[in-house]
Amino acid sequence: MTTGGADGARGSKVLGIEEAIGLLPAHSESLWVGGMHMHNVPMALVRECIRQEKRFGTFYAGPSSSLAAELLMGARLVERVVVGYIGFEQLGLAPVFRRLVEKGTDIQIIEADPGSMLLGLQAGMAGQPFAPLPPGLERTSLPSTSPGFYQGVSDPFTGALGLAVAAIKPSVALVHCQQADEYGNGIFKGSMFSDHLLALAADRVFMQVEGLISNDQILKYPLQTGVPAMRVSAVVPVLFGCHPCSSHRYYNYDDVHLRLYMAAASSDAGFADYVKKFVTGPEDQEEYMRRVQNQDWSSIQ
Amino acid sequence: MTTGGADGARGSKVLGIEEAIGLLPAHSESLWVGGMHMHNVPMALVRECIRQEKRFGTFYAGPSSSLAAELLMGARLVERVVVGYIGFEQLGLAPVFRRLVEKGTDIQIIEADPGSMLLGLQAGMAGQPFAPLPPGLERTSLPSTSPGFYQGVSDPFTGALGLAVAAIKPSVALVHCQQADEYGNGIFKGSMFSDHLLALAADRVFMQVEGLISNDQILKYPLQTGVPAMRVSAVVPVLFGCHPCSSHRYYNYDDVHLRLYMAAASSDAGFADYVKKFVTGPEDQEEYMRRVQNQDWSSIQ
Amino acid sequence: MSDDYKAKLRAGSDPLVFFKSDDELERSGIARGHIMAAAVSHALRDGETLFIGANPLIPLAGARLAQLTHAPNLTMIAGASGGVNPLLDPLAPSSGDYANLVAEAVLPFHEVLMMFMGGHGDVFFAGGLQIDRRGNCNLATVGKHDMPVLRGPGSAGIPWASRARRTILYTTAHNKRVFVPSVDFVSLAGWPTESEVGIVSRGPELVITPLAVLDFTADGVMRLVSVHSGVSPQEVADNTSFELAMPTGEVPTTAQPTDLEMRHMRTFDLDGLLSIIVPV
Amino acid sequence: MSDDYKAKLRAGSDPLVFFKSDDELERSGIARGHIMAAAVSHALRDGETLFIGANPLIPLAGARLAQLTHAPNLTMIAGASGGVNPLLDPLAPSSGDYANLVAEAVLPFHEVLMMFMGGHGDVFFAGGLQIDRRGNCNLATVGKHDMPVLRGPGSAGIPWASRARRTILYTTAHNKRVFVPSVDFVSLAGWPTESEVGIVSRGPELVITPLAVLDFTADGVMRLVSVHSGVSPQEVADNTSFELAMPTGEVPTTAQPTDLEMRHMRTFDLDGLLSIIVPV
Repeated sequence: MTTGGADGARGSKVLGIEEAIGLLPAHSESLWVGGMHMHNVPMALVRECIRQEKRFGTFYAGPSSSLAAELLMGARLVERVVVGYIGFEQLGLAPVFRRLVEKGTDIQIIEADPGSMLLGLQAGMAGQPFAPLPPGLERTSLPSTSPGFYQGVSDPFTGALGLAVAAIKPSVALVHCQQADEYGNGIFKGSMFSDHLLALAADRVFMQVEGLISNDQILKYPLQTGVPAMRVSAVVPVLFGCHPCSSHRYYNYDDVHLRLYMAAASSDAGFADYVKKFVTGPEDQEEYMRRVQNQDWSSIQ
Repeated sequence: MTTGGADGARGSKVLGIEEAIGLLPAHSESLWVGGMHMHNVPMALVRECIRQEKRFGTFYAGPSSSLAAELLMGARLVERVVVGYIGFEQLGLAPVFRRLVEKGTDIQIIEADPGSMLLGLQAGMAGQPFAPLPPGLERTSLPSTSPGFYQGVSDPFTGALGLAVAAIKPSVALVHCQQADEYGNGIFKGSMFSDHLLALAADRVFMQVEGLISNDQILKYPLQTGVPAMRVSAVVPVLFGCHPCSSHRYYNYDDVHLRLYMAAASSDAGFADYVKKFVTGPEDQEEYMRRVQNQDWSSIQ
Repeated sequence: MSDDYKAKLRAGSDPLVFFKSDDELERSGIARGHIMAAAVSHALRDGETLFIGANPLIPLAGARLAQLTHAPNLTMIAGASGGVNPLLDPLAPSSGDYANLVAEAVLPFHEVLMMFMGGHGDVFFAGGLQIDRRGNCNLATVGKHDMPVLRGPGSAGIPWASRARRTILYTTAHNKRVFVPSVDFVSLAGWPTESEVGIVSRGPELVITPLAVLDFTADGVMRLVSVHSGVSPQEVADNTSFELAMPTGEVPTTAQPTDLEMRHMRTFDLDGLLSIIVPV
Repeated sequence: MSDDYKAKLRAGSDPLVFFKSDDELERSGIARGHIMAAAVSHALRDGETLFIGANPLIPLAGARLAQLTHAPNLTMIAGASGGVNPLLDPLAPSSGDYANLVAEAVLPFHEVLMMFMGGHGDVFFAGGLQIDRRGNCNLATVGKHDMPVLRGPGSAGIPWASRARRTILYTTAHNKRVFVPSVDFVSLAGWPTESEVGIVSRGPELVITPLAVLDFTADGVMRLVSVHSGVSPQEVADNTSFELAMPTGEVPTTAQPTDLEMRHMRTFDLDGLLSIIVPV
């Protein structure tokens, strides 16, 4: 149930980025960030979470998380990470994730897989308590490595033994749509990845958009609405808000920036410098993009 | 895995209606017909199944089936029916279904509900053996009435008791898209109801369309493709093929015909006359539409 | 096939107009349908999310009326069609009607139902072939289940009513066959009886009929709230085959739709569908 | 932000070109990437459905090549993007690239993965940080799981490989760190060992590397099938830290792409990405 707006008028959900993330409590139970690999990741919202030091119990790194997982883990804002995939695909491995785990970290790592995570999310969306898994995982190391995530269950119809995961209902989802109206009807102009399902499942959805369109525009072709407004708590317009990730049909990922990030973040000091320069340093997105564009990495170890 | 076409050329799946339904064995394990209420129901394919006397073990009447269920049950081509909803919404109850059940029938009636059926279908699509249900059904008559359909299961994570249904993977699905290319890339120009999920879950999908479009047209806006070709066994262009049901954006349901059907089918003789005149009688869809249009119901009791 | 017939099909036809009399098409007055829709509207709160299933005229009209008056932030999902916040351009009799796609989003039906089962609904609308004094509803079979005297369509989405915060029942038929002491099949579970110790489920909150508005006592017994204009409490009692709890004092009359509400309803009920709902 | 920078981002950039040398950009010759893609193509059968995940260059190129030559009825799904039968306009290095949406359909990723888990895939492509002699793959951790010497990205979709009829492994790195006797973590289960009595699962069918094509014996042991042009069997052995089964007779050379195949690949590999895959 959402309300808003002056008496008699439908309330706009458009908020500034600081105000939107400011709605989150200091500590939320869980977080799932939309997009996949280096695509459609709402990075401006992620950076603002770090600026405001919002903490999360469980971070779902799936189906594939790149810079969002890196920054949140590096900033020590997450207590445990359910790992489907954390990396930069063809660009390489995730340096902060690597260093934390290889040197030992108090962040709890739950080794999982994106298929099971998405079945859990689907179950969470539909109110099912858990999701039985298809056969196939039994011979991998996953069930024995993560016995709390994967549990045995017997099929009540056949008696066959199998595995199951608990329903996943993230308390917070950050998603990126290319366009939305002020009420939160969001449009994916390219792939929707798993973000439609995520937006239907999560308790609270914060939506970053490249730009606003009118509600009239939404009404003209409702078949392309990928996220219905009823699921959205806030709409945050941010130009180039996915940078250095892509926003389908708007811009590609910035491989230069990403590679330089990966090089910098291979040391604790370099990561700290990167965060200072590109995350906590810039007072707003405009200043962030100015720094990106200057490409002055000399201050970073 | 589908093949077809001359060596070196991609095979067209476009078939005449007789040829397409002729691909079905005399008896299939199960059938799910797409559309909902009186909308997007591939009636021409259903009528052809009756003409060719194709038999089906289980018919899934959900989320809501109207004339398709009536004709298949009335023609005694189904052995058991899983009932989510069979009726004509605001037009009234289903006369054949009523008469069969109220007078006693050897068709097995499995009292179910569309929500559980769709969770079963979703599980079938994803290869899950069964679908746990959200809490809520326990106080209804459904679990005790249909103990084979609803089974108790205990949540392996919490130990809580609940209900579950087995995965549903129809061996045959009949669906209607407004448009498709010759390979079976189908477009829903209006609601897709549950047909996208159905097409992903079923073993074999037969698609009825209002008309063919080129593959180039599909490539121009792939975001609107509702059924990917890989899931489709045959594409059958039939003008007004959903009649007397609607085809979204093409034509509405024919309430005149449906009401006259409901009146006629309130007796065994009237139903037999209807079938003779409108199902087995017409040699093709053109002749069917001629008879519809003449509106001469005098031969029907 | 003639072009005329094609044109008729293409244009669509209003299935209710088919059996409408001239009298029924008279639109100037306030009909029972308008009173019921207004009662729905008054029962809704701003910001709520509504799931509306088959036979949607009354809840669709009521929800849209609420959006246009006191609840601009209300979300309604038009069942089968998947249309979210349809403008009712125009109000159409089938839940799966293409008219419901003049809307803000169109969701696949399985997602609509799964979202509802997932607990995303504030308000759910339901009805039944039978409705009993504890709010149980039956859409399956009247009489014995294996050899019923009336085979209904099946339970549709209503078994999941308890997944919504509150359920509003509505019916266009207020008579003794519908309002029975105890349903023969529970498609939707009402208020727990005294014997169901420990069950904390709530039953439906409100019942809106062509004669009256009813709710439930704290003990879960159906209670008359108000009678529509021109209907006496006795008429309601005569058409209900169990004893209703009564309000204290005189039974009030259900609020008549205001001129503004009637104007709003006429903007979307272009075919006068709300005018032809008569008590049966 | 300058318009120049905006334009650069809007136009997109090829992340591999960034580190390309002039030499690598030379396109005239047949590179290892072309041989690998052609080997993929030759392994595919008309009418099959393929699921392709992260780091998709080789399988995407091979599958498209197959469509353009001997397998016009092949369906390929470009992993993250959800693109079904992308034209590779052009071939792009990230599986989630917008370029993959010049396609016949775009499915939400969760449906892609669920369809695959549901058994709709004929062929699945996978790889690993480690691949062992029974075809087990590891994408999680090298060394002890709780304090690894190398933390990989995680298992991605590969634990579900057995849901496809057959699995083809590919890697752009053929060296002793990748080809190990036994993986430290099983992300994808290979052929059963002698001790796994009663397990009927099949392991991967084929392994395509920058040096060679390999398959598995009936006992489930990795076997050399052919070496690429310019590669000796000894070079393969030197870069594999376990003993490979060997074919009977002389080790053949992997088929070089034909002129026609090279022409096809150049129509979609506009950035010459296949030319810069070199053995590491």
